[in-house]
Amino acid sequence: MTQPVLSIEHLSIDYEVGAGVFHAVSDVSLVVPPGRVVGIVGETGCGKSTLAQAIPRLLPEPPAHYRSGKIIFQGTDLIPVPRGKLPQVRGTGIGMIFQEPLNSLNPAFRVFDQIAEAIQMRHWREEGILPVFHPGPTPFDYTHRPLPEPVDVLSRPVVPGNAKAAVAKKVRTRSDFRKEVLEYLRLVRINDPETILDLYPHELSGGMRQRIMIAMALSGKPALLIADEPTSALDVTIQAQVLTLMKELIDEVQASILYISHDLGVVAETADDLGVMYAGQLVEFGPVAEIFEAPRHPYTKSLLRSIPTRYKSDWPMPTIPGAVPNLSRLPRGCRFHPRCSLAKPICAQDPGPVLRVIEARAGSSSSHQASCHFAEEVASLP
Amino acid sequence: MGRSLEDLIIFILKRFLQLLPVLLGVIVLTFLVTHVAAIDPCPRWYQKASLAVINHCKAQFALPLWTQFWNYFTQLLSGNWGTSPLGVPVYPVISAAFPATLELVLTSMFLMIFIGIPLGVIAAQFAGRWGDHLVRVLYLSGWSIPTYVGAIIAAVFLAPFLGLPTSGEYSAPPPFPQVTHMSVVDAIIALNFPYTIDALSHLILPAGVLAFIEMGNATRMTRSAMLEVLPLEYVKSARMKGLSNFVVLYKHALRNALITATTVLGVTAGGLLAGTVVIEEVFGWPGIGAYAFAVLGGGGRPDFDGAIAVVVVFAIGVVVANLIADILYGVLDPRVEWR
Amino acid sequence: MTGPPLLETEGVAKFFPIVRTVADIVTGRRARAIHAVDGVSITVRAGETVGLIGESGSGKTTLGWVVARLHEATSGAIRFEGRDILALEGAELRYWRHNIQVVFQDPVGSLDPRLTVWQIVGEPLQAQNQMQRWFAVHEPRRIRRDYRIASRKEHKRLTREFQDAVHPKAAARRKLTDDYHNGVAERAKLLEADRERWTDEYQIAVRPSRGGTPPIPAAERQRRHAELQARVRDRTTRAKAEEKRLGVEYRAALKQTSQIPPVPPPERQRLHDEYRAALKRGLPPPVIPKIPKPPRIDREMIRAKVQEALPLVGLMPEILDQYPHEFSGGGRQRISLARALIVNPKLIVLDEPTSALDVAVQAQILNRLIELQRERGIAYILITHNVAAVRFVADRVAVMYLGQIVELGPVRQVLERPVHPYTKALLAALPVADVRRRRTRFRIGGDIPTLIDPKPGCRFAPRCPFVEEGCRTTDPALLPRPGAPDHQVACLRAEEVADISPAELLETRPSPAGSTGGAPAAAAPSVS
Amino acid sequence: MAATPLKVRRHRRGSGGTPPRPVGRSVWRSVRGLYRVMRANPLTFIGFLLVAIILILALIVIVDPALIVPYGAAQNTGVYKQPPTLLQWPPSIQHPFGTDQGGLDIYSEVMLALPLDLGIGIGIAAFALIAGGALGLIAGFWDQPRTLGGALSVVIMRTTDVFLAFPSLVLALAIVASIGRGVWAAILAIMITWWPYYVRLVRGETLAVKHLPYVTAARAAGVRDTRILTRHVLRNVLEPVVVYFTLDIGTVLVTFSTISFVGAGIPFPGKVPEWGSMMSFYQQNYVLSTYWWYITFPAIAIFMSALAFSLLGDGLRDVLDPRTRRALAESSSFHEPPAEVPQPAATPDAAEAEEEEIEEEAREAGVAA
Repeated sequence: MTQPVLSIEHLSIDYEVGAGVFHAVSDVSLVVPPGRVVGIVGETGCGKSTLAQAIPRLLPEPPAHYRSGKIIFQGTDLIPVPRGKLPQVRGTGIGMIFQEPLNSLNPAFRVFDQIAEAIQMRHWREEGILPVFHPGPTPFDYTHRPLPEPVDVLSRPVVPGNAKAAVAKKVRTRSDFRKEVLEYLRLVRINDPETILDLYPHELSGGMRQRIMIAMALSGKPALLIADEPTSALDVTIQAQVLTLMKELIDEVQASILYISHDLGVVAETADDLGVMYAGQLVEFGPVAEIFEAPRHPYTKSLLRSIPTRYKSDWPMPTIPGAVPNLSRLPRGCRFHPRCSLAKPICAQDPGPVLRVIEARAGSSSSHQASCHFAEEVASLP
Repeated sequence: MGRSLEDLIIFILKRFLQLLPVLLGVIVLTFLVTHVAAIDPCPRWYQKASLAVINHCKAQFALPLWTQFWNYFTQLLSGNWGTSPLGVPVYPVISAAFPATLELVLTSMFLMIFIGIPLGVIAAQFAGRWGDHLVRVLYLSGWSIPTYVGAIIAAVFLAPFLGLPTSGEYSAPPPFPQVTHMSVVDAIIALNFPYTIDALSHLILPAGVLAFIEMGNATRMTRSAMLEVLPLEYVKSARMKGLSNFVVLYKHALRNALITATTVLGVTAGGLLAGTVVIEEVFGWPGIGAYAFAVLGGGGRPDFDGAIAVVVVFAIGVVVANLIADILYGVLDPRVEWR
Repeated sequence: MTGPPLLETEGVAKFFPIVRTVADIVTGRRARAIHAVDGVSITVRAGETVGLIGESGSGKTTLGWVVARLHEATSGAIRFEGRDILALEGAELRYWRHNIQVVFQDPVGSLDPRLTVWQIVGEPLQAQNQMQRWFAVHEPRRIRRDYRIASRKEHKRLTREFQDAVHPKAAARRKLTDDYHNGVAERAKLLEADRERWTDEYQIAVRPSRGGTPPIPAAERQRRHAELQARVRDRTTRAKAEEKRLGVEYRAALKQTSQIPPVPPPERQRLHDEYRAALKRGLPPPVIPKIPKPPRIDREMIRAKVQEALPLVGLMPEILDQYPHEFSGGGRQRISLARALIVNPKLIVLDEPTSALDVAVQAQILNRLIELQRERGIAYILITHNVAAVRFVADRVAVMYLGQIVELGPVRQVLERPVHPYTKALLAALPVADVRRRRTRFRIGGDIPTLIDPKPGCRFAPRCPFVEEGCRTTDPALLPRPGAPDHQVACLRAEEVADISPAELLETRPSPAGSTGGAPAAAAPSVS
Repeated sequence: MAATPLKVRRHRRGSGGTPPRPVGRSVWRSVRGLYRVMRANPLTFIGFLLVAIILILALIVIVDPALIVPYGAAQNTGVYKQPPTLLQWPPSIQHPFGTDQGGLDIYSEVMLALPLDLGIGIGIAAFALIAGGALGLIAGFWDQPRTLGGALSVVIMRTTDVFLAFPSLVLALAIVASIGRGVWAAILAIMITWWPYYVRLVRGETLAVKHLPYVTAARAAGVRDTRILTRHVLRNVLEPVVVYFTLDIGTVLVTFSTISFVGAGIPFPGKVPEWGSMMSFYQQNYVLSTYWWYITFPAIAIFMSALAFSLLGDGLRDVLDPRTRRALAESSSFHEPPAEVPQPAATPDAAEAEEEEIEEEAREAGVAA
């Protein structure tokens, strides 16, 4: 049994703003096992982005407030880590791909400088020039899934905290960095990396920028990669290109990935396990195939049903009545019950079982859970 | 993409071309103010001069407007900027005074950049908290103190306390030739160490006061530009590389914030130049500001030709500062195409 | 759906000029332009929905704005109910605007944050009330003015006729000259038409028909091209000869006219009297319709009307005094829709009405759109990049790429049996919520290129997997497919690629999620 | 400053068919709102208080100076209501700011100067706001090249550039020098140099607003240009301009006093005292390290009034500028929640049952079942 790269336990995050308290994330538990892709889907404002940014502690902390729970990364809880130590986790521990390719690259620096900077940070940490985040009691097992064809840049040297002196400090020239950056650009299938290197982000198209963002995140060789809607802002054909690239990289890189998206189609194509979020809660979690075949939460079911594949003659399209509740005034009981067609009186009183996802094992039925009183009935409905 | 060296040259040339109509406008406006709007100016301008001079002046004003403008315009362009009522030619005086003012302004700009901008970053970093409030009170105070009050406080109360001199460029006339008319530079050229220190000690107080008073713009601009930049995703993605907070703030965020902040340079230059009028007078600095105070101020020695020259020189100074800001913006922001 | 065309565009183009700077003029760089929309012809009938689908930079939004007269077209013609709307200006344009309304993409930006719901929704009502009052006053005036202009024309015509009658020789000479010039122009037109027809014929001919006939070999193709060129050359020579003949005939006829005798004085007098009488009779006076001037609409009436309109889009009438920021994205888009509906337009341009919304809300809005169309017979132009929305709402769909329509046809035909490679790519690119069919590779590479002064040739050629040499040089025309006249495609190899399904642009593999976690997937493609 | 959050709440509550709340509660809410704003932005609040105090003092001096000016009420007649008995005396209980050699009570002089200085500051800034604002609106709204409006716009902007090239103090001095000394000359001089900033600002804002979708929507509805200008553009441009105006009052005050100080303004001692000329007079005629109170108190008066407006304006800018607002929200739990969280509804009311809340929510969302 391998230790999960990331396990979130009962995490609750509030935003305390002038007008009140917004429960952005409530009691979410989930596990990212090594080498697996965990997808999270949900509508706007369901807390998925908050969750993504909460893991590397990117949320600005006065309005955001970690009310309870743990974010255990490689065996260590990140919430009590002081701010000054967070850079040790970021980059080499957790990498992140952002949604807006327009904004996620610094407009004032060339592509080369931005990627080289990330590589530099990794080298310094590997060589012990900068402190390394203590990886925790059990080192992560990188041989979980054999590489189909080992790629040189990705053979990540494991640097335990006490082996600093073992690595020789090496002086790197600009051309060394150039070589390394080029390798990463080739990794993300950029055709003409030598030219791209010296360009500024605004001279590149959205798809190209997102590839560079991916290269940048990978160049830190993170153990966990968080992809926050990496393709949502792109055009359809470009999205397909980046999506297939992501999937190829998933196979090559072997990093564990947390993949956030609002698009069911996208997660269906990428994720191994899937979590569905609604109004700050994780309402269903399980292997992606099972969720698509037999959803156990009414919300997931109606979400799947409202994927529009109809013509005008099939009017009307099925919808979920009502609107997503305001996160500062959540309904009592199950948060979905005011919109649920299967709601019974108990749903307005009792929120239903909270998911206790410790480890989702592929194929085992116990790993598919839903936070609904009538999960079994929902699954058996047509 | 339009950012080669030739493009840069074209870019700068173009900015120069765009300058010309503004310069012409400056000259015309100065003419309007000094010739057309003036109500019986001769006795006032030439208070202490002889009757012959006043009559000559009156005759000049009696000429048709076009002739007046032509005379004025050709005089300006030819470098013959007239003489003061006491018979001193204006041009040499101004050309000697200009470097001194430049030295003062550049020094205070230097102080402003190296103190004001980091203060702006600090304010943005602690936005809404005490660090921010402190910085804001500081720059708003500078903003709210009239220059002369600042200068007087510094000269009368602060200077004795710090043991700094409050008048002139040097304590004693320098034994070396004043090549550039910039006190510190001249001393350095002459390799005269004690005089360098002496010149610096004379320079620091006026430059410091000027910088403190005009710092508001730079700090505020930096602060609001930083506030705009900090929530952007590229700052988060820089954090996600594992960079320290300092690098994220001063390399990634400030680099972009500065692009916006350069636009303030032009405005600041105007403020600094205007500030020299009072500062140089109070600190006895032999620059254009003091000259302007003398020829324009109510209690000084009125000097018609000198007044025109001073106003035009100040305006050109601001225009050139704006030009530099504009070019700097183009150079700093890679998104600007040099075309 | 059939019916008279409500809106017709003909070769509409919109270029955004890139401002020539001083340096450009000095360095002699010529003026460049962004070709946002480049020669689009499309028809919308009453009560139908035409979907415009394409990615960013396809010009779909620009086209929508041009049609609604929010951008000025660079060239081309737009007719609304048979009337040229590009000629409308000022108040006439503002009056006409009640016919077409627009729902904008950005649910936040399209509502003025400082106005309440009733003010926002009531704004078109108030403006159009003003315009109706203007129309009531100005329409009779316009008719009278037109009558005056027509009378003046009639006066001129009668004078000319009279002069021709009294000076038969001059009249004859002028008529001969006119005929000659007309004849030359007409022949030039015929020549141009022939040339165009043959080029089209050539294009269709080189494009082999469906049903398995092998593609035409290159040699044959070249032969046909040469044939075409010879034919055109031949035709041009013939046209030149004919022109010469016309000239000879014209000069001969001109000589003949000298024999025409002048009109005798009594006859002259009679003609003059007749002319006088005709002038006096003049044109029949126009019927000036009595247009009732509607009363000025006041605050209460606007509120009442808005209150009536809100339930149409699924909003509660009580929200009259709320501000836009109090609504979610879906609510704001409903307000936008109410604003468009309130003046009873015949056509609504829906510019990405649901792109900013979540799936569930999107479905609610789309349902409502169709319901409204059924109730009121409004026509829609639905501009979107969302295939699902177009599929559900549209009757016909036009696929746009870089300012041009590449495929146009009934929605089922285009989406189920797409012909143009770009349409196929677009459909293949959609992520499918099917866990068992995961895609590994997408065969459309490259980025969407710039629209600044595009080169000739098919604009999709640089990315097209089926590209061949001719595609890079010849502009494909939007031509109907054989056997399906309402399905038009702009592709030189349309019939060759027609049977390739979109899925063939992908490679799929079985889901690894179904298998146990450790198994390696199919070998990933090599790096670079 | 308190306006934004309060406005939001009022509209929310007064709508959607919910019955109006009791007055007491709304007062309590505004007090709480004020407190929140103050806590989040104490500097702005201090600025607000200072401005209020200064305005009230000025008003008192205008209405009846005798209320707070013991020694100078009838000064312009040359007769003191109560002439000071001590000459050249440092601050004391009778003369909190001291007296000068000529027998003037400095406290009274400083107070008497308040309405004039304040009036000049506000008046000149207001003139610049109106003149520059109007030109900026025109230049920004009708800027299509090759039209009459476009040509006008170019002329306006070039003229503005020329005026902006002069440091306002220097041009003002030149004007004063050419038309003579005096309060009107000084006022005119600043007026002429002050408006170009507003042209720039308003034009920039107008250009930004003009291309927003709601303006296009109004055009599509057939609304005429002039009405779009007043109804949509002007309203949305006003806010940043008024903020700048507040900030500017302080700057005008300081510049005017500088002009006076340089000797181009109002002569002192004369009919009406003015801070700048007071200081100029004392500075030229006395040794300030000995008679420090001559100059200290007028200086403090200028400083405090300028600072008050600057604090208020600078703070308002932060509150109203959406760009800085977002950053502030993230760093100081102010106003707006981060992007992901939906707009805050009203403060949750503990008294109301949650079910009711949900119903109201649905009503507010305006979605019919």
